[in-house]
Parts: sequence; C-alpha cells; structure tokens
Amino acid sequence: MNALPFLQHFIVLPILLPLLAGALLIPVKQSRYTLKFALSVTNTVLLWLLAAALLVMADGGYWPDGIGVYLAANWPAPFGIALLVDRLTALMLLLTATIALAVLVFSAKRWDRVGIQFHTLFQFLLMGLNGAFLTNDLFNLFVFFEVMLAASYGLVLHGYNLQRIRAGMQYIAINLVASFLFLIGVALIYAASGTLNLTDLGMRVALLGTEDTWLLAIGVTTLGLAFLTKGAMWPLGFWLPGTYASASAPVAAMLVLMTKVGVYAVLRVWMTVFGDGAGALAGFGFTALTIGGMATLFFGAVGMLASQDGGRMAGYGAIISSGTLLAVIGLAGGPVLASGLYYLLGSTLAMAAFMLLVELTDRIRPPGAALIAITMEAFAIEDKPEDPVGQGIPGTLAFLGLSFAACALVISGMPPLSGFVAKFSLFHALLDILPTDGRIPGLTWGFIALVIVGGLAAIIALMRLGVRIFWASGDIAPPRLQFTEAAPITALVTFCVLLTVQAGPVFDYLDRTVAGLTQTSTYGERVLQEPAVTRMPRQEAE
Amino acid sequence: MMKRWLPSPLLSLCLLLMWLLLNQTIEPAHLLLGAVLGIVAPVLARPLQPQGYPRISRPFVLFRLLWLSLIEIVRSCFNVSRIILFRRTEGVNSQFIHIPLDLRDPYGLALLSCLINSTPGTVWVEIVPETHELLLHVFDLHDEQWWIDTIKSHYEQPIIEVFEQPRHSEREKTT
Amino acid sequence: MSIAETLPVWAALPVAFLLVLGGLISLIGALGLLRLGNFYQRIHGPAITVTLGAGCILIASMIYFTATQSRLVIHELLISVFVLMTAPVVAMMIMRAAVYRDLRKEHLADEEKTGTDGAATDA
Amino acid sequence: MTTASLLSAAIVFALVCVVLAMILCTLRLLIGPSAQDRVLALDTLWMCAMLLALMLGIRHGSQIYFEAALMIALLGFVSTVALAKFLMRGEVIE
Amino acid sequence: MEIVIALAVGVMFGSGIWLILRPRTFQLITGLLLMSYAVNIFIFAMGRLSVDRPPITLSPDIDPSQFADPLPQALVLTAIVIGFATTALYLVIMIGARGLTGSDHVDGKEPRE
Amino acid sequence: MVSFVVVPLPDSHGPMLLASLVFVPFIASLIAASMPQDARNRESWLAAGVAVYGLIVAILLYPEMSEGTVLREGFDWLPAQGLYFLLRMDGLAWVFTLLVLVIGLLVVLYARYYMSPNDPVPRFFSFLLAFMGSMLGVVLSGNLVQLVVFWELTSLTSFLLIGYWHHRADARRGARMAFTVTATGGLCLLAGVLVLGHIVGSYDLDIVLAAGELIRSDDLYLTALLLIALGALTKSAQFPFHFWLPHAMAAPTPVSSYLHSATMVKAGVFLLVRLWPALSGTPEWTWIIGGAGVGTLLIGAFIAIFQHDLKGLLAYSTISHLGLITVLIGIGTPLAMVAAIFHILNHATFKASLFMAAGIIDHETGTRDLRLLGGLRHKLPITATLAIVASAAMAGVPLLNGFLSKEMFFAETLQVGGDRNWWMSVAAVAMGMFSVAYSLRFISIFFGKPAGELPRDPHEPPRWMRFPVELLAFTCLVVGVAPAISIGPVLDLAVAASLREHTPDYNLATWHGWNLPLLMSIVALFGGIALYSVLRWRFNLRERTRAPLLSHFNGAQAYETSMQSLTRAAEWLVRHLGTSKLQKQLLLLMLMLLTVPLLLVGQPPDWTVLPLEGFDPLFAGIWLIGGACAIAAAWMAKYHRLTALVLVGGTGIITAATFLWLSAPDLALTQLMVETVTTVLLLLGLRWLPPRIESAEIQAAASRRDWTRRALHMMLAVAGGLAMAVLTYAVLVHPASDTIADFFVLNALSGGGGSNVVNVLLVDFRAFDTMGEITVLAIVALTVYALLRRFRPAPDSAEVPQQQLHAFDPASRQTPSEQADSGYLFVPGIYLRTLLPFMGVIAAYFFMRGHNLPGGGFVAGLIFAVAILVQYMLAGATWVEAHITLRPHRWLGLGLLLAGLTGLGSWAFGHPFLTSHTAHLHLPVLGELHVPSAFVFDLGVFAVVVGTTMLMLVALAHQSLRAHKKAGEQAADAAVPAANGGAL
Ligand code: NA
Ligand code: NA
Repeated sequence: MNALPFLQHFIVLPILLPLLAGALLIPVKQSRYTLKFALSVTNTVLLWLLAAALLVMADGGYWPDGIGVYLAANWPAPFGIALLVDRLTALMLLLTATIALAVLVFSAKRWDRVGIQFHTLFQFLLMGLNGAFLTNDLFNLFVFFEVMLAASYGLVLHGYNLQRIRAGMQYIAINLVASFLFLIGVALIYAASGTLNLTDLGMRVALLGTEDTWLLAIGVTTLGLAFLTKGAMWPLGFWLPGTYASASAPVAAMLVLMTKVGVYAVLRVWMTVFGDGAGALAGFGFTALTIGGMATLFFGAVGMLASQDGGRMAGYGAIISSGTLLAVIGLAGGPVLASGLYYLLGSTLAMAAFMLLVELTDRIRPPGAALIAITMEAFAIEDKPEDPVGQGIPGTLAFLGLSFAACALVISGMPPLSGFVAKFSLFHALLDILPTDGRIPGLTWGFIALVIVGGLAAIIALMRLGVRIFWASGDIAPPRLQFTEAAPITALVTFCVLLTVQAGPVFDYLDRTVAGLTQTSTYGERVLQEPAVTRMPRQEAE
Repeated sequence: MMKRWLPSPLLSLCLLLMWLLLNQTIEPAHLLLGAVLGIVAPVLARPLQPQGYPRISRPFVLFRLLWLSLIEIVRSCFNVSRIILFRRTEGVNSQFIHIPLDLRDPYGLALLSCLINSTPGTVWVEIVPETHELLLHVFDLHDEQWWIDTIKSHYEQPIIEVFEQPRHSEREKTT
Repeated sequence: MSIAETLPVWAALPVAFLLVLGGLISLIGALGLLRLGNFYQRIHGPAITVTLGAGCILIASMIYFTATQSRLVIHELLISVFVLMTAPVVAMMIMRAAVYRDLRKEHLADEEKTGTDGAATDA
Repeated sequence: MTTASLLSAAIVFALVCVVLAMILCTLRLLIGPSAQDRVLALDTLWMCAMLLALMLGIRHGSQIYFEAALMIALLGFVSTVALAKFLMRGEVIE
Repeated sequence: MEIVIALAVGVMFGSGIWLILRPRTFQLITGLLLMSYAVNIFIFAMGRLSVDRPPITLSPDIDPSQFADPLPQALVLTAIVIGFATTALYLVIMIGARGLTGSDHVDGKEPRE
Repeated sequence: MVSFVVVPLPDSHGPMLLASLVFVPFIASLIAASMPQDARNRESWLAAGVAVYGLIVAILLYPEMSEGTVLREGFDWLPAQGLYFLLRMDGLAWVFTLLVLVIGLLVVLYARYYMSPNDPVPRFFSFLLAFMGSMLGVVLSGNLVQLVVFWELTSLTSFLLIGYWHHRADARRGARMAFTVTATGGLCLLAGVLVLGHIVGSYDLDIVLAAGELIRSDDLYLTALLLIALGALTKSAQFPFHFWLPHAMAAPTPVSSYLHSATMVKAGVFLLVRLWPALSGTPEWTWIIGGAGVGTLLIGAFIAIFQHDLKGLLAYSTISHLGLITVLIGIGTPLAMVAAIFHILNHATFKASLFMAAGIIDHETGTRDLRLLGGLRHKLPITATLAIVASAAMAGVPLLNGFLSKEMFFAETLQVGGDRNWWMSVAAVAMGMFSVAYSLRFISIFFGKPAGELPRDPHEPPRWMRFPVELLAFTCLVVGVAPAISIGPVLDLAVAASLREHTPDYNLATWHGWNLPLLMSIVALFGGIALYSVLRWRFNLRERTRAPLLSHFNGAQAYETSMQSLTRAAEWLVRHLGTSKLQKQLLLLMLMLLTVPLLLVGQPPDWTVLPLEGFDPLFAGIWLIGGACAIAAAWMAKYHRLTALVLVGGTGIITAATFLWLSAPDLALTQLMVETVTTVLLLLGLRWLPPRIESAEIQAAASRRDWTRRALHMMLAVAGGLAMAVLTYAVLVHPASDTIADFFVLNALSGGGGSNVVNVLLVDFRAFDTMGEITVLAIVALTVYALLRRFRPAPDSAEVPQQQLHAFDPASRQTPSEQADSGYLFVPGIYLRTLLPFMGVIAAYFFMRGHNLPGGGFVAGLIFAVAILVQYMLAGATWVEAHITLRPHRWLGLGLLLAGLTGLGSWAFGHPFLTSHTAHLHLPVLGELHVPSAFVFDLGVFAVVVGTTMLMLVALAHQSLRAHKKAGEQAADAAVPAANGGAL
C-alpha cells in the first residue's frame, strides 16, 4: 500500500481551498459581512502560505528536480488530469495570492458591500486562476479558464452601473467567442495528436505525420488566439481598457492578473510544444508572437498617451505589459525569459497597486474634473504666477502621491524601481544572446526601441495624470483614507521595492525557473511516469 | 395517517410499475427502490397538487371507454389523412363549437381532453369559465349537434361514471 | 442488421407493416401541417402523427425487441402514456394562444378603425 | 425477399418518411406565417425526433435510443408550453 | 456522413459569425447559441464519426476500436453545460443592459448616425 | 564580440565611506520628509549636517586621491547581468563630489533664509537632499547602468523641485517640460550604455574606459555615441534641447542655483568628460558634440541679452556657458579638456552666486523684472558689489576666474581646423561679446534710477543669507588672482583622473604674456560693451519682448505644440488602430481566426479524398433541416426574435438527433434538456426586450456603407463557415492517430466501475473537469441572481404585457393560481400536476443509471429542475413558493461541498483528490450492492445543476412579479378615477 505523501496534496490545495471556501460562503447571508470577510481573508492567507510553501518545495525543497506532479483522481498522466507544480507555477500562485490578499483587504470597507456574493465570486476567481496555473491538461485549462472568467464576469459587473454593464457586455461577449476558439483549438489538438496532456503533447509532437502536424499547428494557433484575446494582444485586446476603467478597483486589480494568465498560457504551451524537440514545428509561431507583442506594445503606448483618466491609462499599461511579455516569449531564449518573468512580477504588482490607487485618487478628483484640467493645462500657459509660497500636503495626499509615483516608475520602467531593473535586464539579455552570424537582428533592435518609447509614453502620460491629480487640483479636502485601503497599496509597492533591492536572488530563482522550463524531457519523465497510487481491489465480485 | 404517507396508492403503484418498466427487471433491489420512490415522490409532490389524487371507481367502464376511443381515433385518423391528402383545403369546413359540460371532476375533464385531443380532427380550446362550456375546434364539421351529442353521450357520460360517482356518494355520506 | 436477420417471420411482418404505416402517417401529418390553409386546420395535421404515427412505431418497437431479446419488452408503453399525457397539453395551449391572439388582433383592428391608437404587438 | 431485407426496407422507408415529415415541418417553421404556426411546427419536429429515435433503435437493434425518446415524450412539450404561454400571456412565469 | 457533418458545422458556424457581427444583443446571443452548436459538433467530430457504437462497455473483454471515442463526448458534455451557463449569463446582462441603457445595441448605446 | 565580463567586486574594506556619501542624503531625505511643516531650522541643520558630513568624508579621502588611487566599493545587485552596485571614486569624481557638497551646503544655508516661514519646507529639503544623493550617485557610479539610475533620479528630483510651488501653472509646466526632456535623454543614455556594454562586454566603468580602441572600431560606435550624446546634451540643456532650462526657473531660487546652474546641468558635460577616454578622438565626436556646443553657445548668449527676467537671463547665460564647455569637450584635445573641467568649476562658482544674488533681489524687491529694477546699489550696496564681481567673472574680466578658463577656451578654438580655419574663434569671440553684453545688462540694475515704485522696499538680506554669495564671489576672485595655488591641486586631480595617460602639461597663471587669446579677450570685452551700449540706447532693449532673429524658434512652444500634437496623434491612432465597438472587435477576432492560421501554417497537405460510401441521405436530410433553421435564425434574429428562437430550437433538435445518430446518447439527452431549459430561459428574457419593429424607412435608409459592411460580414461568415467545414472534413477523412481514448474504453469498467465510459470519464477519469464545470454553473447562477437583484427593466417593457390587458380574455381578471385552479390552465394543469411525481422518478432513474448507461447527475438535475419549472409556469411563482420552499443557494453550496468533500474523502485512504472508491454492501434480500464514491460525487453534480437552474429561472421569473406588483400599486393609486369602467 503506497499512500500518497501528505505534502504531495499541497499541489491540489490552491484549487480546493477556494472551492470549499466559496461553497461555504454561498448560503451565508449577505448581511454577515464580517463573517464572510473573515472566511475569505483567512482562506486567502492560507493560500498565500501554501503558495509560499509550494515555492520552496518546487525550488528543490521537496521535489529535487523542481517538478511536482499530482494525478487528480489517481489516473496516470496522459489519461487522467495531471496537475503540475514547477517553479513558474509556484511563482504565479504566489503572485496571485499576494495580489488577492491585497485586494481583499482593500475591499473590506466598501466593495464587498455594494453587491452580493463578492467573496464567493472572489474565491471562485482564485480557484480559476490557481487551476489555470496548475493544470497540465488542455481541456482542464479550458475549464479553469471558464471558472476564472465566469467569476470575473460576476465581479466586473459587481456594483452594477451603466458604465459597468456596457463594458461588461463587451468583455463577456468577446470572451465567450474566445472560449469557442479555445474549444476549437483544443479539439483540433486532440484530433491531431490524440492527447490532451500538455507534456504528453510536447513528447508526441515530433512524431506526428504531416497531416497531423498541419492540424496541430492550426489547433495551437487557434488556441493561441484564444489566449491572446485574454492576454489582450493587438488587435484582440480592445475590450481591455474599457473593462478596466469601468470595473471596481479591486476587480480591476484582479483583472490585471487575468491578462497575465493568457500570457502564461501562451508561454506554457509554446515552451512545451514548440521547443527544440518539436521536429518540423520547432520554433513555430515565435516570430508572430514577437510581432504581435510589438504591435501590442505600440498600441498600448499610444493608448496611454491618448487616455486622460487613470483607469483607462492603467488598462493601456496592462496592454503594454502584455505586449512586452509576448514579444519576449517570441524572442525566446533562456535569460530573456527570466527577465520577462521578472518584468511580469513587477508590472503586475505595480499595476494592481495602481488600480487600487486610481480609485482613491478619483476621490480627490472625480474623473469629470480631469477634462477641465486638460483644457487648463493646454491654454493657461501664461498663467499669472501666484504667490511663491508652497502649499502643505496632507499626509494622506502625500501617501497617495508617493504611491502613485512609485507605481508610475515601475510601470514606465524608470529608475530606480523594479520596472527599470526588468527593462535593463531584458535589454541586456537580448543583446547578450547572439545569433550565429553575430549580428543582432532588426527585430531585437526594434523591440528595444519600442520598449523604450513605450516607457517614455507611459511616463509622459502618467506624469500628466499625476500632475493633474496631485498638483493642479487647487484646494482639495484631503480624501478620507481607511487603513485597510492604504495598507494593501503600501504592501504591493513594498513588494516592488523588495523586488528591486533583491533583484539578485529573485533572478537566481528565475534563472532556475527558466532553466527548468527548457528541460522538456525532464517534464516528460516526471509527468508521464508519475505513478498512480495502488488502487484498492474493487471488482472482485464480478 | 395512511393518507398522509400514501396519498394515492394508485399513483404509487403506477410509479412502481414505471420504475420496473424502466429498469426492465423485477429484482428485489429494484422492487424496493421502486416502492420507496413510489411512496416518496407523491408525498413530496403533494404540496403542489391542490386537487388531490384521482380515484377511479369503475375500471370496466373506463376500459370500455378507452377501447371505443381507440377505434374512434383510428377512424378519425384515416378521415383526416384522407382530407389532407385528397381534399382542397378551402372545402374543409373547420369550425369552433360550444359543448355544455356537466362533468366537473378535474381528472375526468383531463381524461376527456385527452380523448378529444387524441382523436384527430378535434382540438380542445378551453372551458369557458362562466358557462362551463367546452370550446372545441372541429376539423371538418358536418353537423354540430351530432358532435355535441356524441361527445356528451360517448365520452362525458362514461367519464362521469368513472370519476364522479363515488365522490358524490362520499359527499352524500359526509353531508 | 445482424439482429434483424434472426427475427422470426411472425414478428418481422407486423413490424415492417407498422413501420411503414407509422412512417406514412407521420408524413401525412406533417404534410397536413404544411398544406392546410389556416392555423386552426393545420393543428389537426400533427395530431395523427402524435397519436397513430407514434402508436404504430411504438408497437413495432415493442414487437421487435420482444422478439429479438426473447423477453417481454414493453417499456415503450411509458412513452405512449407520456405522449398521451403531454400532447393534449400542447394542443390546448397552442390552440388557446392562437384563438386569443386572433381575438386580440381583431380587437386592435377594431380599435384602429374607431380611431384609438393601437400598439403593435410582437410576433 | 428475406425477412431481414424486408425489415430493413421497411425501416428505411419509415426513416425516409419521418425525415421527410421533419423537412415539411421545417418548411412550416420557415413559412410561418403566425407565431403559433411556428410553435406548432417545432412541437411536431420534437415528436418526429422522438419517432426518429425509436426507429434508429429498431434499425440498430439497440436499446440505447430508448431513453432519448422517453425524454422527448415526457419533457419535449415543456418548451412548447413555454412558447405557447409566452404567446398567450407575454410571459412564461407569472 | 463526414461531408454532411462538415457542412453542418460550417453552416452553423457561418450563421453564428454573421450573427455575432450584428448590432443587436439578441442577434448576438442567437449567434452565440448557433456557434456553440457548431463548436460542440466540431469537438464531437474530432473523435471521428461512428454509427451505433456508443461507448458503453458492458463486458471487460472488448476491442476499443469498436466503440466511439468517448473522450470528445465527455468534453462536449462539459462544453454544453458551460455554454448553457454562459448563455444564461449573457441573456441576463442583455436584458439588464436594455433596462439600464435603454438600447439593445451591443455597445449599450445607439450608434451615432 | 566579447562575451560578458563579470568583474569581481572589490572586497569592501573598512567602513563603506563612498556608500555613506550616497546613502546618507537619501536617509536624511526620508527624515526630512517626516518632520513637521514649520521645522525650517531643523531641516536646514539636517541638510547642512549631511553636506558637512560628506565634505569631511571627501576631505578624509583627499590623500588617497592625490596618490591617484581609484577607490571602489560595491555589492551585488544583479550580478548575473553585470549589474553591481558599484561606487567608484577617482580624482574627477572627487572634485565633482566636492562641488556638489560645497554648493549644496551654501544653497542650504541660503535656502534657510530664502524660503518663507509659511512654506512647507520638509518637502523642499527632502527633495533637495534626495537630489544631492542622486547627484553624488551619478558622480560616484562605477557602473554605467547604475549611473543611468542616478541620472534619472536627478531628473525626477529636479521635476519635484521645479514643481515645488505646484499651485502655479508655470511651475507645473516647467517641471513637466524639464522632466520630459531630461528623462527622454536619460532613456537614450540607457540605450547608449547598453550598446556600449554590448560592445565592451561590461558596464564596469573601468573596463569601458580601458576599451576605447574596441569601442571606436565597432560598427555600433556611432549608435552608442549618438545615444549617449543625446542623454548628455539634453541634461546639459544644449541646443536644440535647451528650452527646458529657462522654464525650470519657476523653481525656488535655491533650486535654480543648485540644480540648474551648478550641478545637475553639469551632469551632461560631466558624463562626456567621464567617457572621453572611451568615446572621443573621432570626427563623429567632434562634429556631434562640438556642433551642438557651438550652436548652444551662440544662441544662449544672444538670447540672454534680450531677457527681461533676471533668472531668465541667468538661465540663458548658463545654457551658453554649458555650450562653451561642450565645445571644449567636442574639440577633445587634452588641453581643451583641462579648460572644460576648469570652466565647469568656475561657472559653478560665479553662476551659483549670481542666482543667489538674483534671489536676494527678487526676495527684497518683490520682482525680477529687469525693466523695473534700477539703482539698487544704494539700497543693497553689499549685494550689488558681490553681484558685480560675479558678473564680471561671468563676462570674463581679468583677475577673475571666468577670465582664465575663457582665455583657455579662446586658445583652444585657435587650434581647431588648423591655422587657416578661423570660424571657431570668431564664434568664440562673438559669444564673449554677448556675454559681456548680458553681464552689463545684469549689473545695470544696480545703477541708474529706479524705473518706478518697486513692489517692496529692499533692504540688505540677513547676514547668513548673503554669506554664500560672499564666499562664492570671494572664490571667483581668489581663483582669478592665484589659480595655481587655489584651484590648481584640485584641477590636477580631476584632470589626471579623467585624462590619465593623456594628461598634458598646463600652466595655470593669470598672465601668459601678450598673445592671441588675450587679444580675443580684449576684443570681446570692448566689443561687448559697445554692443550693449548700442542695444541699450539705439535699439531700445527694454522694450523688446523677443530676441531678434531667433524669435521664430521657440523651443518651449515647440515642446508644448509637440506634446499636444502627440496626444492628438495618439488619440487619432487609438481611434484608428483600435476600436471600442464590440462588432468591430468581433470582426477582427473572426478575421484573425481566418487569416492567422493560414498565414502561419499555410496550405494543408494532400488529403485523401473521402469515399462516399458512408454517405447517408437520411442524415443529410436532417441536416438540411438543421442548416435551414440556422440560416433562417440568422436572418430573423433582428426583427422576429421569437421566430429566431424557435428556429434555433429546430437546430438544437437536429443537433441532439445527430448526437444520437452518431453513438453519443449521453450528449443527445443532455442537449435535449439544455435545449428545453435554454428556450424557457430565453423566453423569460424576451419578456424584457421590447419589440423591435421593422420599419420600411429604416430599411430604405440603410446607406451604401451599411450594405458594404453587410456584404463584408456575409463574406466573412461564408469564409468562416467554409473554413470550419474544410477543417472538420480534413479531420474526419484522416484516421485518428494513437489516442488516449482506448485507455478509457478499456478501463472504464474494470478501473472506473461503470460501463458508460462517458459517465466514468465525467465522474472519475476527468472528474476534476466536472468539478470545475459545476463551479462555473454555481458562479453563473450567483452572478445572475446578483444582477437580477439590481435589475431595472426598460421603461417600455416595465408594464404588464399587452397580452394580459384585454378584457375579453378571462385570464386577465385572474391571478396565476386562479388560472391554474379554475381558469384556462385548469385542464392542462391537471396533467402538469400529475406529471410532477413521474418526472421526479424519471430524474431518479436517469441519475441512478448514469454510471452504466446514458444518464447521470447532470441530466437528472435538469429533469428535476424542469419538473419544478413546469409548476412555476403553471401556477405562477407566488403560488409555488407558498407551497414549497426551495433554497437554491443551499442546493448550490451543498452540491459543491458534497462533490468537493467526496473528492477529499480519498485522502483518508492515502489517495489523490477525487480518486473513486467503491463501497461493497452485502444486504440480506437485495444481495450485493456496489456504491461507488463517484455516485456521491454525481449527487453533488445533481444538486448544483438543480440549484443553478432553479436559481436562474426563478430569479428571472420573479422580475415579472415586480411588474405586477408595481401595476397593482399604480392601480390602487388610480383606483378612484378608474373605478367606473377602467381602461384596463
Ligand atoms: Na385531436
Ligand atoms: Na452520463
């Protein structure tokens, strides 16, 4: 009798905990905020600890080769659904839990009351996100995408108003259609390869005949389109700015994470399926990803410049970040990917903080007032200089300003915070890997130029916004700020700072992550040979 | 007590029968399960059935009625088929007719509607609430009175016998 | 058709006959639905499909399976019962809907004639 | 003509009839003209589908098709009733 | 069979595309419904077609090639359920938007002429 | 190319002195920020303390510097990518450190008095200290990337300081402009540094400086040079990027004096000096750097003459002097470099003092307008003297430090282009003349008569406010008189460190004898006086609002215009590259779906053509129906919603039939039930969509564009459909490869304990999917419920439907339950009520058999839900809910928990989540029973499905109640007038 070691169960817990918490929350009455909140937060704290534990376990702490496999329902890998934890998964889980915790605390005073079942949906959203990160099965990925999306539909509409419902309609319609593409893609992949397990697919891809290869390529492309719609690649991501701008702050922060799921899925699938061992399909689509990513990056930069309110700007910021990541995946290469992941961490944290911040700054300055300020700035050039005595800044405003600046720095990649480190290391890595002919390809140069220009656009736009919010607002009453609102933002910004200061160790981890990812054969061995626990004899009577 | 836990033995029997038919077996396990379901389902459904469960007093009359109806159905079927296949539709005299009803028992009315609707060429529209008249649509009407008579004598009368007789007597007993 | 080959003639003949008959009746019913002049006539067409058409096929099915499986297979009876219990509901509901829709239409036409505004209805 | 071929011819004939019937229903469904015509046609289509299921069962000598027919017989009318109620009352559940 | 199924998928998907490009919410939801049929049949077809070979294995000694591929069927089942749920959701949003915006345009406002 | 060099870090020895130089100001900045608003003195002491600390450290390090030691201190930051936090001090860095700290100290002292007591000084000092730290970071960086970090930090702190008085529009504008320009330059610098690092293989300054040959011979040299030059030139306000500097004068004067004259703007030229060994010595260097310098030098000086703002004049003069330094660096000879470094120091002294003087004047008189000021020597004698001395230094008057470096400059210009080429020298002399002219203009305020009433009556400033000016002016004098003794050792340090083996012999003396440079100085001096006189008295300098000739180029205006057009262009681009319309987005998605696979994957391989023997005309017949319904639905969906719904239902039936036909009975059952529920659901929704009436006018009004669009959509629809058809066909004619399906077929019975493989897949093999799927159901149900709680119907559908308002319909007078009990639903109702228990048992039947035969929890749940739904349809929501209590939320929660906990149960046996187990029960009469755990799991599925369906349908149905309730209330309100013959 070879029972499964208990620690192995940790792999499934990030899905299970929010499921059970969500289920428990359903029948709890709406009026019992405190109970709901307590349950939700406790569970999220548990998730955070779990993610941290998994990170340690995956980093050689428990699984020596950095891969933990869990056979759900105890069926061996290509047949049953396998969950897989490696360093990348653990990292994403930790990121999710971190942002989730911040968002939950942030919503404690206001947002969990404006509609019903906020915490339930939130827990289910976490379940979907964690599931999407953990699963190693393509159709199961679809299911978790749907869990995540369904919960996000509910959350996007949370607090139901005109703007939200307009944006929600768009968001939902597009995602529903994208889900069809997802299904078509998965079905084609199954038709071509006969398997749904991602690792197994990676093992099989080189052995396929021409017809199957053709079908598989079409399937993966279609699947990719679905991912990229969620990851907001140009021209598939136009739903994003409107949705982000209209969603409530905590939800928008979670949405930031969700675009990353699309990118993550692209990364996983492409790394697994089209690696060097993919035969005829090795390297398939990478250039297209780069070009798409660059177009996205450009669009995001332009959009940032064009937008006047924080929510929309943050949306375009997310697009920039998606574009950058996609291009990085396309330009694949070990160290580049590590930089890309580092960028992902920083930009996601900062963007989430920024989303929360936007809501608070809107309290200082309702979005309508921004329009007046624009014309003021444009035409009041020869404004009469006023008294050269400064104005004091209330503490809350100083806090907001500081956080805003920190977020702006990270998002635009200006020194000294993690955005800059990410950008630098990206460029460094891109210039450090040389093709055989020793010349850096034009695409790489183009990408570097675009990233710089994108950062510039971001900083110009964010500076404009910041000046308008914090400097040009005349006499303003300092906004009321709850501790539970300030703390999460502080925490997220602090994480960005820590990422910067601890860039060395973080990069060490990421390098190990990427090194592991490229070892496709190890995955093959670990996933496909993970033994099921011996079953109890069951059919003796028949 | 009996009525509470077994509101309608007939219905329970039907459900048990259905269970056995569905599973095509008479294994003890299924007999037991079928019996349990046959008892539980009516009890659970009871709150939604204000009219109670039917009681049938003269099964023989019922069977005869059904048999005659079957013959009538087959006959009408061929009539209607003939019209569909060979007659010009403008020549078909489709009409609504009113038939005053004496039948009050819900299950009786249900059975009547079943027989009428199952017979091709006639469709039940509704019972006019004030007059308790049946509004009937006839596909090819020759003689309105013939229809009224046929329905009252061939259908309504036996049904009243089957469903209403015992209840009348019950009422008499109680009053 | 491997099972059908083992079917004894006593079963095959009625089954074939009932199938043909049932098919024909269904077809005629549908034809009625298509061909007849107005709704109140058309509703009589499908009635034969539902009763006699379905009946024939169900009996055919019962005979067929009883013969092939050498045991009494009569669970098709359930279908017959359910059809007989649901078809009247459908007929009554559609018919009444049609009658009152037409009444309403007339009513509106009258109102329009007398000059009152009539709101259009959804179709 | 063996019994088997007779039977198979009969089944094919019946199937052809039912499929033709379904096509006719569809025509009515398309033509209308009134909403009740369409609802009626849809309901007939349901019934034909039930017959089709039964015939497929006979054709393949399999009981697998029975449940579908049973389900249509018992529950196929629900959507028709809903449609009719909608036509009559403007809403399905009052 | 194959050509029929292929055409069926094509027709439904094409109708779906036409509808999801229309401006009214009801058209969109109809399109989603048709597309979901198309996609479900498409997934189902990926296990290839077989007549009268339902994947019901009444005895342990069997030849798997004599059964229809059960996996796509299971996937379709899940897809149907999820499709049903999301359709319901979109429906509610559709009527909610109609109530709140006063328009049944998919953008929640009438396009400016 | 070299691979990346990893330089070992020096073992940090002793106290981290260099690090403390950089970090102490930052820490102090944080402390300063947290002080109260009125802590002006404490803030000053803190800042001064920091500067003094730095100076002590610097002085302590002098012995090592004088020995030519290069100090390196650092720690790992991102070692794998060649990024260390590395501080490095050599002579040049030491000199600049000293400059930053000394001027910093003086500025702090000055600012103590300059800032109003009402000003929120903590912010000011905090930013100032942060700037000090950043600037020291720039100067002491031993790693080029780290240098960029501090570089951008100086931009950031400069931004914050310029915007210190942010309630003023000019301050905001100036801050943004300065930051945009310098940060852009910083990004270019970053790119340049990366290219440099790429060429050299390291960002370590020492390695880069040693690799001059390699760099200059690389293909990427020009790229690197251009990018770095852009960084340096923007920072040092060189033409055409100079325009930000005058606008930065909106900052408080201490800031102008510190950042925008003495230190930050010097970062650009510092960088050029720093990288001189690596980058210079090529024609490109001379042309790019020298060219920019010459332009700047002339333009700055010329415009300065025409300024009316004291600080504006100083700002342009700063631009001009920075141009001078840049020219020297561009010339690039060792002696020119000496002159450049020397002038950097000299300019810092006289310009800082001039700014402070200007600040005093502004402070005391309340204006900086040159046209208003005059005769100030009477009221401010000491300040006037100091300012005149500093101005003279600026103008290059002998015996002052400005003279010396300018002389060296003149001498170097003579070297450019050999003996025949005079243009450089001519430009230099012209610049000299201009600077004399603007210096005269500056000091003119001390002479003559006041132009009128000044805003304030000036007095000499406090003693310690004037002290920094005094000290600086004194320095100008000392250096001017005895350069070799005073500045000599310091300059030597810097020169030796930056020029290394190229260090020339040079002679710092006031008197070099009569030579050409001296002549040029004299020409410049007298020419300048003449120019000023002519301009003053002939050209009415006071009245000119713009500089002649150059008035057409206005950098600031260009900046504003470009920023605005950038935004406009961005808006245009966003409109044209993106869309907010759903239709267009879906169109794009579909286009991508069609084109991307084609583009990426290309032509299909040759397919075997299908033998048509499998073709079944009957099957084709039913799809004739399905297809026709689909197309018709597409056609009707706009104006005939109900028809479209019915047509979709037709397609649904055919789909179910197809599943049945093709060996998927489970799918057929599910499809049929879903079909029913969907229809009811859509009908419930349709109630709230007011009718859309087709009007001939709308059709006629459809423009040509509409038709084009429709044609496009039609084409896309056809193409998309065709593509899917081809794809399906391609798969179908191609035999399946080795699939995992066989495993399921083989193991369902033996391993999963069920003969229905599909069901075993759902509840065992892939139960994890099902788990997620029921979660989706629950989520959607909750969302629907949440949405409907806030639902507000459209006004035109809020009322009770038309159909219920007609008096001739008896039902219009009855409640729903009356209709069911005695109304038109009476007879149908009997069937519907009788059927209820049958439906329940059928649900149980499908549930029980699911594991072995088609059926299962999902289908059973739907049947059960439909059974209850029928009762709702029959008797209305109110009646049903009065008779039974359904708690859909509980069904949902319990179902999910049941499924989840069943899965969790396998943990007890040491199995993974969801492993199925079978309980074998031996019962007396019944024999052996096998109850698989999957069965319980399926029960969870059942519960969730029931809960979901009920919750959604009931929530929707309840909306109708609301309308009726409202109608009832209105009727009650209107009861009196409607009593006799109501319109209803
Ligand atoms: Na009839
Ligand atoms: Na099943």
